[in-house]
Amino acid sequence: MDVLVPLPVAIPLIAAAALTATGHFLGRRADDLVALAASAATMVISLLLVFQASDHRLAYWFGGWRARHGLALGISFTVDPAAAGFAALAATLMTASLVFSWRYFDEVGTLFHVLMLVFLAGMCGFALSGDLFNMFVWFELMGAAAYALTGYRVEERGPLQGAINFAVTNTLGAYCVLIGIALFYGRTGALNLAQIGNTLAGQKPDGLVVVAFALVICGFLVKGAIVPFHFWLADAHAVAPTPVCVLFSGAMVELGLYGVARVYWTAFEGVPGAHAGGLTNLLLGLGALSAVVGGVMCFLQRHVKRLLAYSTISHAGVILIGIALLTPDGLAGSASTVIAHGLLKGGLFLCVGIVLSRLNSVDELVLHGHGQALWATGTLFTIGALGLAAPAPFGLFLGKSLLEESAAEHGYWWVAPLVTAVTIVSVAAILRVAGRVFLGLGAAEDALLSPEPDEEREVERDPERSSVLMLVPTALLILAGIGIGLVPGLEPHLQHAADVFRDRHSYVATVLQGRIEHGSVGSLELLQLPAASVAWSLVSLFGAIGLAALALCRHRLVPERARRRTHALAGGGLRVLRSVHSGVIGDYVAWLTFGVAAVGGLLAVVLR
Amino acid sequence: MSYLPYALAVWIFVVGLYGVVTSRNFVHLVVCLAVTQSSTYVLLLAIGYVDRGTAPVFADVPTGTRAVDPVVQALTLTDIVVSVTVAALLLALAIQVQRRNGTMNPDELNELRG
Amino acid sequence: MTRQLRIGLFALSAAGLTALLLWSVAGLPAFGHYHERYGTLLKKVAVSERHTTNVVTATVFDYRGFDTLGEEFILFAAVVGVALLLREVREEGGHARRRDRLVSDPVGLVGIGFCAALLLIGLYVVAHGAITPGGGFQGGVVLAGAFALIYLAGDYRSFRALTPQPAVDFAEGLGAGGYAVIGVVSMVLGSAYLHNFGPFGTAGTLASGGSVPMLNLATAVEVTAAFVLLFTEFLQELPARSGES
Amino acid sequence: MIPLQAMAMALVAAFALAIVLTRDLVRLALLSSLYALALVVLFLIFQAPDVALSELVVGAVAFPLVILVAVAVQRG
Repeated sequence: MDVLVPLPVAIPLIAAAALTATGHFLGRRADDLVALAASAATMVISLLLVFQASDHRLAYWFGGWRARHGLALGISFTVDPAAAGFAALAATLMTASLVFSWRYFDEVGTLFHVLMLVFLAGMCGFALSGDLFNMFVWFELMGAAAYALTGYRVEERGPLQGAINFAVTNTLGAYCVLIGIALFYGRTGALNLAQIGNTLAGQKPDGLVVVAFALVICGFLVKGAIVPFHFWLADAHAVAPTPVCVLFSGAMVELGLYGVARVYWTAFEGVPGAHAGGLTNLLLGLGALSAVVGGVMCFLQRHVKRLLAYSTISHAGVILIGIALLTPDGLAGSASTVIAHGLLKGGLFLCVGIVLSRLNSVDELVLHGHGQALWATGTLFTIGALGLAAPAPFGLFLGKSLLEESAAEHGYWWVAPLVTAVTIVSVAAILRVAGRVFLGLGAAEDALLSPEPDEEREVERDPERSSVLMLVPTALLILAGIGIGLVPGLEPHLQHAADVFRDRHSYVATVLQGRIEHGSVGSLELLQLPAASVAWSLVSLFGAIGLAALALCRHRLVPERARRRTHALAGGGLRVLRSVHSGVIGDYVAWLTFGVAAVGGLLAVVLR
Repeated sequence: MSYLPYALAVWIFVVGLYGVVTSRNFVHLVVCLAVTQSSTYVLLLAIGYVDRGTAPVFADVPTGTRAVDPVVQALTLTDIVVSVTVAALLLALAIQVQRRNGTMNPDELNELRG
Repeated sequence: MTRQLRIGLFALSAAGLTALLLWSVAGLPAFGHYHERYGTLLKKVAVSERHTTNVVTATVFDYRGFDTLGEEFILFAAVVGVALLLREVREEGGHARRRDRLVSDPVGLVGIGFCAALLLIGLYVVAHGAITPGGGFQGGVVLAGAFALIYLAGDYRSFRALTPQPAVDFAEGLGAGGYAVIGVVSMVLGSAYLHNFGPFGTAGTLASGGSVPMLNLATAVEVTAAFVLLFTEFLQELPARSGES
Repeated sequence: MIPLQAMAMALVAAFALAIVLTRDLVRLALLSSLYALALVVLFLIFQAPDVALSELVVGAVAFPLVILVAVAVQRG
């Protein structure tokens, strides 16, 4: 079965190369088919790997260079359920997105498929790799494909520099990672994660180790869209074609956070010792800040793709909170959130794609009431939004409850109300869009929302286009996202995956000593519904619906004076927040520098 | 002398960042980004350097001769390819921006505000 | 944010970042005193195990050959991306295509001479990658430079005739795909992906190193095609100048 | 050896600064080529001939040419 391990990378890459070589001789549908087949094969193999790895962790040495006397000579893929699961999630979203593209683009060149496949290989490689420099290589491959895809067939004329902002900030993030790698290599003489971890374990963290770790995680946090590294995300989403946005929001951002967790638990876990609580506080702070900033900015958008992008930032913050707790339950909660959010957000973006292709706009106010004919899309969009509100036991509920419980257990009582509050705000924004576009509720003017440049369409869309091939993947993603929490045995499997993920000693034993350690999943009991979590989930569900209704009908519901009062209170803060998101790359890089310096400085304080 | 090459890498990194932050032209910005990346070449090669060592090429010298670290050189080779590809992609994007908006000054493009 | 504010924020942060970075590099072994295990081990074993006298090449194409697969595809993706972005704009805008420039014959002849020399140098650099410094990447760029020189020597039509788009795309796919497929061949032979299946030959000769020369060749094809494509795409962006036919 | 190293490093540091401060784009292409040449010398001193060769063909020749094209496009 080990033979499967390199395939999630090899299949899409070979298919991409073959498409490039023969693209001039094949028709459009042949391209579609090859790309779809490669992506589906990757999905199936990754899923097989998840099951394979749930029994024991696999270490696969490329070139057959097994570790000698505990020293790695080559590069390994280290497959555990989390790694294979990430590859499977990326391949699933890619497959859905390619099916969707079948009818979405009027004409699409071979090169689009080629880049999509390379992008997929990059994501799979990053998830599976057990070598720090190799992670950097896949990180860059992901990036190179993503930057080009962002600039492809731009759906709006104006803000093309979003693609440049994306490329520049992420490239700088990658350089930070690389400098961190160089520092680690200078200290340990190793690039393999297990070996770095083995060498560093038990050492008192000095400047080199602290700063190297800070640089690596900051680089990954750029990809993970964590405040203050998040600016590029909304810009890139505003520009990128909708099928590409599915992968950005559903898999790529989460892979950045996965990178942080992976590097911490393999290379760095043995270092902080008693100071791990300091690291928790730092990451919790970053996660909470992202959750809040993402949620508020989300509420202020009228460009629906940007709105969903800010919602992704908010959820990325929540996922980071789960990682930051450094507990098995927190990690399992994050993993569950990643899966459910990836599927739901992917489905929501596909809904927006359908709206764009039928109604020629993604502006909430322009679209006011125009979506009433698209009842199927509207229903799916609303269901997807409600799934994000984490109603027990659907959608994000499992993840949210796991990480809230774990946080409460460790004395972070504020996590549950905070996560619930930001969920209310970001979901309310999506529901507001649903109400306005598909039901025609509220007014067609809203002074609260960020102004958007006049729209000028690239391509006139065909409102009569048959949308079955677009609706099917959308529906599948959203229903899968909603129902994921009901899968029997998911919770114990997630907890087992989290335990395996956190076990550095067994990781080292498998990678460097070649020992196979079997683990087993606990009993497959039915989903637990703890009372506190259910209560919070009801609050977030009804809070979101209520806030959306308030946003749509505040002219009728709230007296004039109260509205003006609120505006006076909050207006200044919102103005500052908006102006910080300036769309200018120089500002973003200044913030990035600030973020790296701040994270590095704080880490130095808490770890020493 | 013993830490100067590392300090050089830090200097290049920060100077390159300054260029990116203050740039008024995308072409200039891309070059500054490449400068930033070149700091990583210098850092990697400086780390692997061994006093009085030869290059790790044993064509004319016997195996076992004191030589510098080969791994950092392999990493730097990859790094250089990454640098030029990202730069080329960015320049292609910049050309598109120029065609659509008629400017390459990042500060003049702020349609993504808020 | 105003420009002053931005520079202020950056200055403050950069000061902190510089301090952090200097603090961290102070923990490195002093310059010239590096002796860590990975590189030391490779220097010791590479020549005897793989018969490649250039240990860097052995690292690039064998021990860490999987990194190079990724690197190949980064180049591949970026060039495909450039083609995707620029071809689209050209087709859409339909602006004037590049025309021949008028260059006197002597200049052209000198250019052709240089071009032949570059081709030879490029092939030499590619072929000797496993023995002396150089290899598929460096040689590939030189080879692509030879093609570009044909353009600079003044004959855009010959440049395009020598590098028709489908052929270059084909070579690009072939090189990158070839690297990935050689890896699969190892698997078919029953070992790990990218396992060097030999024969290793005699150290110091051109064919030494098992699959290393093959991967090297695939890289050379990919890089040559990639840079030719890159030059082609960018050169076509040049605005047509007055005085041209 | 030491003076040579110091000289190459000083050159690299100076060219990096010059690139960042240059606003003229044609001069920028030239400077980036010179910067790459200085790096080539430094890499040779660091005993990295493979890397030096790469930097020579990519950094000193190919990249500046692409920059020149981008500059020409911008000037229309």
